Amino acid sequence: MKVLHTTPFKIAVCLKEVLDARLPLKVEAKTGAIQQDAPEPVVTLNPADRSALEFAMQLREQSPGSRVEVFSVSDVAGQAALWYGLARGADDAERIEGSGKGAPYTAALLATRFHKETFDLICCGDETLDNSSALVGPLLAEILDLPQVTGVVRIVECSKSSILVERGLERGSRELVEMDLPGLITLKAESVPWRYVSYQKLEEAQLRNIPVRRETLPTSSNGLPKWPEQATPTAPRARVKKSFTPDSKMSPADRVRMIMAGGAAPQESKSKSSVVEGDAEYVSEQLYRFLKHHEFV
Amino acid sequence: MNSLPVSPSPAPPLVLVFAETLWGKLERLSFELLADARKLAASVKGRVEVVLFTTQEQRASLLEELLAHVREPIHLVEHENFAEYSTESYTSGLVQLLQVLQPNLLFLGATTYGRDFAPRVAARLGYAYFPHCLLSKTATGGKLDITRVTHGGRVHIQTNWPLAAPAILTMKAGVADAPAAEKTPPNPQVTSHALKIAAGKVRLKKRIPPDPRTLDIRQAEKLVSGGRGVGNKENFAVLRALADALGASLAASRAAVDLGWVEYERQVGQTGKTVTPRLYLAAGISGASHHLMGMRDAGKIVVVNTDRQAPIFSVAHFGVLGDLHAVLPRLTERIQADKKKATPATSK
Amino acid sequence: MSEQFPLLFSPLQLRNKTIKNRIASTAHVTIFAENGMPADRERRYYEEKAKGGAGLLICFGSSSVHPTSPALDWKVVEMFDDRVIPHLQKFSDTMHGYGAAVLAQITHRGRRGHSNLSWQRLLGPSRVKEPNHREVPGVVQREDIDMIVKAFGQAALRLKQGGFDGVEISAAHCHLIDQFWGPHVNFRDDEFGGDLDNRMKFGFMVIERVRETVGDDFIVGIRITGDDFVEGGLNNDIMCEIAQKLSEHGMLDYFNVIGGSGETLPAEAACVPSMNFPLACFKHLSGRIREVVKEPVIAVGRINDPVVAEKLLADGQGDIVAMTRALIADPYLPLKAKEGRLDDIRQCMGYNEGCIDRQYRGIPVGCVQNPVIGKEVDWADLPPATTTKKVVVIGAGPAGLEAARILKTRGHQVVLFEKSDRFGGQLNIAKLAAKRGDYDGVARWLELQVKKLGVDIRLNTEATVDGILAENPDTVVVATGAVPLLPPVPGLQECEFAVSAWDVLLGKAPAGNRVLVLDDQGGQESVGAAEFLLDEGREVEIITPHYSVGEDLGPTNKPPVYARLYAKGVRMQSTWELAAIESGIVRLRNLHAGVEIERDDVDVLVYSYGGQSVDGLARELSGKVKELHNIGDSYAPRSLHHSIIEAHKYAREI
Amino acid sequence: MEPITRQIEWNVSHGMLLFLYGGTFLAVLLSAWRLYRRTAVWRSGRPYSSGITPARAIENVVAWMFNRSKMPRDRYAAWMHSLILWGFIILLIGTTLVFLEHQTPLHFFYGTFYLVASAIIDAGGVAFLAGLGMAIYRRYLHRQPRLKSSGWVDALLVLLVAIGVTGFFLEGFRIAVTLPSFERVSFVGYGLALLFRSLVSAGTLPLLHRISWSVHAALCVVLFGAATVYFFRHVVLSLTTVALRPQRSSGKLREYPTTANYTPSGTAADLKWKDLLDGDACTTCGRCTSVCPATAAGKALDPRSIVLGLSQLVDRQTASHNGHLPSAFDIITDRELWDCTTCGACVYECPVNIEVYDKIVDLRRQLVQIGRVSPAAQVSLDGLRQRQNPWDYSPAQRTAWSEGLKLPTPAPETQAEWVYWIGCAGSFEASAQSISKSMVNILRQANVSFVTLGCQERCTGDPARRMGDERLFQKFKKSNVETLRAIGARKIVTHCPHCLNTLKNEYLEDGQPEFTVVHHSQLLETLVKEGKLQLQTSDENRPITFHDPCYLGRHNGEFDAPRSVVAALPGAELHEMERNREKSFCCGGGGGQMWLESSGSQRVEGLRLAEAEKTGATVIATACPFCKIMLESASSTAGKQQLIQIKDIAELVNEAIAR
Repeated sequence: MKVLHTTPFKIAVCLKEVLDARLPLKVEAKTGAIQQDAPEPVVTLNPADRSALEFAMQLREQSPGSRVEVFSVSDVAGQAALWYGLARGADDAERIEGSGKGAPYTAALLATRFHKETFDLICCGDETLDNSSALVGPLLAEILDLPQVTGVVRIVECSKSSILVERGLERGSRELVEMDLPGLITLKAESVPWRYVSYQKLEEAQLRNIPVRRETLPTSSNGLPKWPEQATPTAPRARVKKSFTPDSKMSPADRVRMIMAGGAAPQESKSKSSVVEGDAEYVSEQLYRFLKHHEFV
Repeated sequence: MNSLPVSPSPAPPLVLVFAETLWGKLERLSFELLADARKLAASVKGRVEVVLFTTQEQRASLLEELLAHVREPIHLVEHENFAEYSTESYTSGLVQLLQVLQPNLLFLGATTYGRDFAPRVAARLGYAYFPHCLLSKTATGGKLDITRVTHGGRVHIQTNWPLAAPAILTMKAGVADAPAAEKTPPNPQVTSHALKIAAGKVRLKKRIPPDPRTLDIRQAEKLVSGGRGVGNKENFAVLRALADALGASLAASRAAVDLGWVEYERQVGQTGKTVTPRLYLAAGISGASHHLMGMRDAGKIVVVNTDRQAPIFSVAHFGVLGDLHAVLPRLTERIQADKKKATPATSK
Repeated sequence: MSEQFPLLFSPLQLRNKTIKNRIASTAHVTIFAENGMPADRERRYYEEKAKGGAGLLICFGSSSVHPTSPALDWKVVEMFDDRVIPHLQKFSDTMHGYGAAVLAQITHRGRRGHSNLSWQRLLGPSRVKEPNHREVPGVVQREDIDMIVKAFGQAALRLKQGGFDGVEISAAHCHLIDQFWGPHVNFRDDEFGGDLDNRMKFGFMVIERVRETVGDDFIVGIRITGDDFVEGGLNNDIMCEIAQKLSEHGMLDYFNVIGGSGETLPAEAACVPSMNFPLACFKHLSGRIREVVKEPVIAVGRINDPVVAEKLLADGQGDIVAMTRALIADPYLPLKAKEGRLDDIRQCMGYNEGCIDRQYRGIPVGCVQNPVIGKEVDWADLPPATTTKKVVVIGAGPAGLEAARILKTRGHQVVLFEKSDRFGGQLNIAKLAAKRGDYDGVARWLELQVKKLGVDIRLNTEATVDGILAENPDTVVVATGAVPLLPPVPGLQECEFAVSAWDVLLGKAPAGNRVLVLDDQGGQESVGAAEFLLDEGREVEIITPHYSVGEDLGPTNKPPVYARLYAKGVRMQSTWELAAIESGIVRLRNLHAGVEIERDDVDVLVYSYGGQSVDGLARELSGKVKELHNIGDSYAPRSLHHSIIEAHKYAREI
Repeated sequence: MEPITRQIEWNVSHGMLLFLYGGTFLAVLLSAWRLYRRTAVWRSGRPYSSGITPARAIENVVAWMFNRSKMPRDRYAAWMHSLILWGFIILLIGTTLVFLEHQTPLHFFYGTFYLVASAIIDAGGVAFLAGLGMAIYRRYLHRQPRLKSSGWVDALLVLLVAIGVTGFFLEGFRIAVTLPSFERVSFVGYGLALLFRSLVSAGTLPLLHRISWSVHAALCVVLFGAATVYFFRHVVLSLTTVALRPQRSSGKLREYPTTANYTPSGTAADLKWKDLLDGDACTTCGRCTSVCPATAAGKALDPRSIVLGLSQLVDRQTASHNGHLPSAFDIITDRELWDCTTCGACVYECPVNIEVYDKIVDLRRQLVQIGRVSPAAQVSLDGLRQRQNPWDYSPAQRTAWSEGLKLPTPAPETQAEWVYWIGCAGSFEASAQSISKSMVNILRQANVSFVTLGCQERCTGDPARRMGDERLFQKFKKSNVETLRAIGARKIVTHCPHCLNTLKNEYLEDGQPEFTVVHHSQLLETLVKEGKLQLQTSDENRPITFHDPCYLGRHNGEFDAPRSVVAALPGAELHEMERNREKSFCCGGGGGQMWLESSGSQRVEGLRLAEAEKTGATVIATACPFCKIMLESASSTAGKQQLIQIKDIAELVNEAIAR
């Protein structure tokens, strides 16, 4: 990453402590409780959030005078994420408590805080390990009327007025985009290599008292998507992928034959292929023409 | 939930499918969404309509591709700001269109773009939002039974949602089976909508296509694949050179992988990966049944083999009876010569 | 957690038991039971699977809930006798020691079978004979139903008392429960016949009784077919309906979905799909059942590879994969897959000659590739050699390769001579026949193993007595194989249009449209050659002196082969042999009547009399080396199974 | 009869004497000042308590001088150094005697004493030169590869030879003038005198004597003046490191007291003062490097350059004027630090007791504190913090291996004799799990009452400590000690030498043996000896080699127990590898290497496997899960799984139990 101007930035990072879903999980069939298959639950700072934090800290290092503040909407147990942020070197931390559950409320609660104070850049994780909704970033940007880039996999350049990032697209494609600041980015977990935080730093951070802000949201929260209150977790059950099934109306012999042929209908003839032979020069030219005709070259 | 806006139209429920494009090409996922939308609509006696955002230049080609699969009405929004993806232009466009169409349900892909702007659309309209869905079907009482994936796939969350309350679902790619292309060209109604589309504060600087050398072969557009007939590990350089010239990725049969010539990630076949590239060039592969299973659905299959009896010829669209070591380097040269010729002409 | 196979190695909750992974061995008959009891041989056979890491073992195929179930010809476990409980306890303790969940299948085979061993009357829903065994059953009476239902409950209870984790009720392969379901078999006019609900009543009674008897803390699963491939029978649509009703009934813990049925010969062959079928050929059946039931589904049918299994799970076509034959070929498949040693997995190729086709004839189960199967008591451990010897092995066919592999593993110094440029011997010819390409697999695995072990391999090297003695070996193992046998039938030697089946597969058949294939060998070679020529568009007739063409093909191999041959227009005649060939005229003789006919319409005569040992080297070496073994076809031409067992046996003793 | 004595400082002018005494005084002063500048840097270092009393220090030095405990390890070097050292000491004493005789009222330099002293001094001179000759031979002719030559080394050798030679010359010239017969005792000088008389005229002898005396004196002054420059100073300073020889087991890492909000940066102030002293005391002999497994595998690490790097740090800081504090991290790369296996071969091998790998761990501790940790180390350390095991496995899997074994867990009503500590390798790693299973079976066969801690067991913290996260180690120490106390553990057995080392050496303070910890090799030895385990016997010979785990052998001194277990195996025929016991070569897995990225051209484990193969054994017996895993990985990489088996002694015993 290149920092073009060393003017100080004010950066906010949103963090969440999550149940480590990389470990085997169980869904209690009766209660629907999501449990880790472990003697005691293993919780961790959401990996994508850790990348957001890391990026913010690196930006601060390169532009002296910058400030990084970390925020989390959570109950007391969730302040571990903020401790981690402080241990990594964040200047300040604040925990926000409020009514409502679900990603839209989290975004709304965070927004109440950012309405009061403007940050140059808000960094979020792209998606959490637990709910995996990828909602908080875009909603927060929507409420604050900020531009956003989600799914960032690399940060290229940062200046006071804009940031240049790469976002990951489908099937390995990426695109380089520039966003005006202030704005919001969400980072993928693998976008920034993390720096290790020693246990001593964590212990020292845990001695710090983290202020709590309590916010109440109006019950009819306009400008938010509806979020279902009733949802039942279940053990995963893969969706059935259709594979070819012979019609039950066909004769048994034909059904078996189709299965043996791997799905080809009994009457289907072998595909007609044109086979060329000759010297290498000739056949390679023919092959080239075939590829050219079908626009592969 | 009583206060939720109820679709005022007495018309049958409307399921919209957002046909997503990436860099001017339709995403295959859009057709998967279409399949699910059709199934759902059928179960509630509803209708399916398709939304496409495009520019004037791309309109024709995108419509052509879309019409091969779609028989339902298409809503077209054409604007120069759709030349590239932008959160704001997509959000404002879709919000306006949804206000007109008043759908019960909107299907989007859980892609980077879909996940980027769909939440903002849902927020502006007060729609319900279901991210990362696996499945939606109707449950008893006309309710939608929605399954979404959380906790990295280790948990599924099931929710019931009244069909009357509009909702946006982003669907995982690759879980539904895309319907086959229509046999007779359907001629659906195409409605153009003139809308004001905002420009965003995020500007595209560069498109970075994936590197075929590192790309997962399941995602590759073109594959050059080798088998036991390549002879040894070193000879795979011939295939690599051709792959580079073609912009293709390298793949291999089980025999070549077992012999340690190519890494396992590149193995095609039932014991490896199932691939569906547009072009599959098989060199020195005889075509054991487990291999054929893995590549038979490729768009065009080209075979280079010395053995006329090789079963792989039975699936070939174009076959070359010859020695790959003689044929492929010539082909590579031919393509490279072509490129050199083309480069001065097109570059500015 | 295996990164390559996250789904395959994820646990699954089945009622009160967590199955540690998704790999199952499903119930199959082994013919190992002694006096109806699962003894040591059976236990050791399953212990290897448990040790190898399979999560779920469903044991004892078709074990009888009642003496009226015709099962003596398969020597199944007699679950109707309390004597079985201590055996079960010992068995389940062993399996639990490796963390495997252990279930057993119980059934009543109804009218599927013979009564000529037990002299118990056969019972069926209606008086319809089963085509396979052709014996007419008596009709199940109401009191018979009560008796059998009760017996199911008692059998399940014995399993519970014996420490098992659960029971699988068989309602597949046209056993009594699915005989009741089948509209082609059940013509009753009482409450157990008629519409589907009535036809399912007996099955529900069984399930309810079993659940009632064993209580809530015991797995109760069911095995059903997904499509029985029988005219007017239980096709996929009906089975989806049945499965849905069973699921809604809510007492079962899983569905185990096969394809086919025992009812007809082709359907029976499909039950255990041989290499004539593609891999995972019935995933669509389990997938469709899985769409209509809420319980986990076991997918079955030629799933021989962890990658295939993982894909099947990812595609939602099953929650557990049955890799039964894959685990016979290599009981350590799960461990190897978990450790990423895919190369080392000895893959089941679907021969079926060593396992199911033996079992259908009442011979104990083995494996063509894995000589240890069925002999675990003696052969499960491979002790190192007491003294290290230098051994020269001649011939890299299956026998030579297996011998080299075992010898080297045991610590001997091994030199392997092969005169051709490739491994596999006759397999290189056999694999050229249609749908037999997978024969390649056995050679591929053996080749990889001997290479990994560091056997000194000399390809393109014809072994001579001097060459061998130059190595100064302690022991020589000759595995020089065989060539096609040409018997002294008058005129055959000189006949210009006669060709061996082997040469046909090698593409050396002479020109000519009208082909007569003489099948004396009785196995794959004549039918393979016939199909090869049919595929070339020639007219083919097969005659055989035996009762049928391909007499020795097993019940899972013959129907698919016949299906293809007939579809391609073959003609077949049995009980005819070649008498002589005189000036282009082929004389055939009827074996029984002795009459002869002359045929002047034969352009090509393909003969298949089996092999003739190539044992010249063995004879020359005799007395010149300290220790000499002649193994496999060069001793006497037999099957692949013979070769591998023999190679293993001698290599173990050297 | 002429008096048996001589005129002291004969033929030496007052000016010459003044030059000698003044020069020597100034030279010593210069050396002292230079040393003082360096001690100022040392003193800026972090505290280090050696716990050595002065008496103990003297004892150490004396023991070192006379005992030459490191002698057997390199006989040539031992003789060479002894000759130089003792020669030099004798010459120094002689010179001091001359000085005393001359400048003090004491007079003793006559008669028999004179004769004896003269003879001894000459012998000392010969020894001195002979030693130097050996050094020259080894350095320049034989070219011992580990010895690095430099101008400084050359200079010192030239200087010392010159001092020795000029000393004999001046003696020779002196004797040649008068040639008293009793001077025959100065056998070299007398010989030279005869030679000189035959070569030069008698008149020039006094002049030549003066010249050689002056050159000798000047050279001595130079030597004193240069005594504390690079390389020269080891002669003096290595005595201090010898005196401060650590008393603890070499497996016990030094404490690292942490201060709040401390951000180290690799400066002298961030290092322990002893490490800075060690750097200056290094003899540069390279013995550490010659035995270092990382170096052997072509990795970046070269232990000597770590030690000398610290000396370089002191150089830079003494030369620094602008207040900029140089950092060790500018001299030593992170890669080098992460390559260490903490096998302790360097420490064992060092002739002057420098704590080599402790420095590496201390520097790692600093890197950890500033977050400069390799990605693999990070995964492992995060895994330790969050999942209590360095492999980053799910903690639920800890007991998966024992499924079906019905292992006894601590219960208040039954007090088992032993706690069997499984360790993370034995719990999570497939190839080590079979060790645990074997041990369980053995303990049951031998009717030993034991419990295991099940999911209550955690990593001992050994990897955290050796990868540099000290506080994380302290956390594990605290929770594990609490667990062990809560169940009233008295005797602990473990098959993992790393767990053994940590539990035994690093958990409890000295003199507080709340529980005793033994290695399974020790328990197995006892069980076999007491006949509680009946092993099969066999007439067939089975060649077995034993690989000494570093943390069992070198670090904890247990070499015999595992060997006696191996010897009890049926048909066992023990073939020792070239490097065995204290000199054993690491498997490459310690010090966090099990989880760190591997670098270098070769693999440590591959080197060790090759060495084992040379013995012709068909089985490598080990007594450490790490060694087993590493050697197995080497054998599978080389495709030799079938040729040589790698088994823990517990597995071998379990196979051999008479059933």
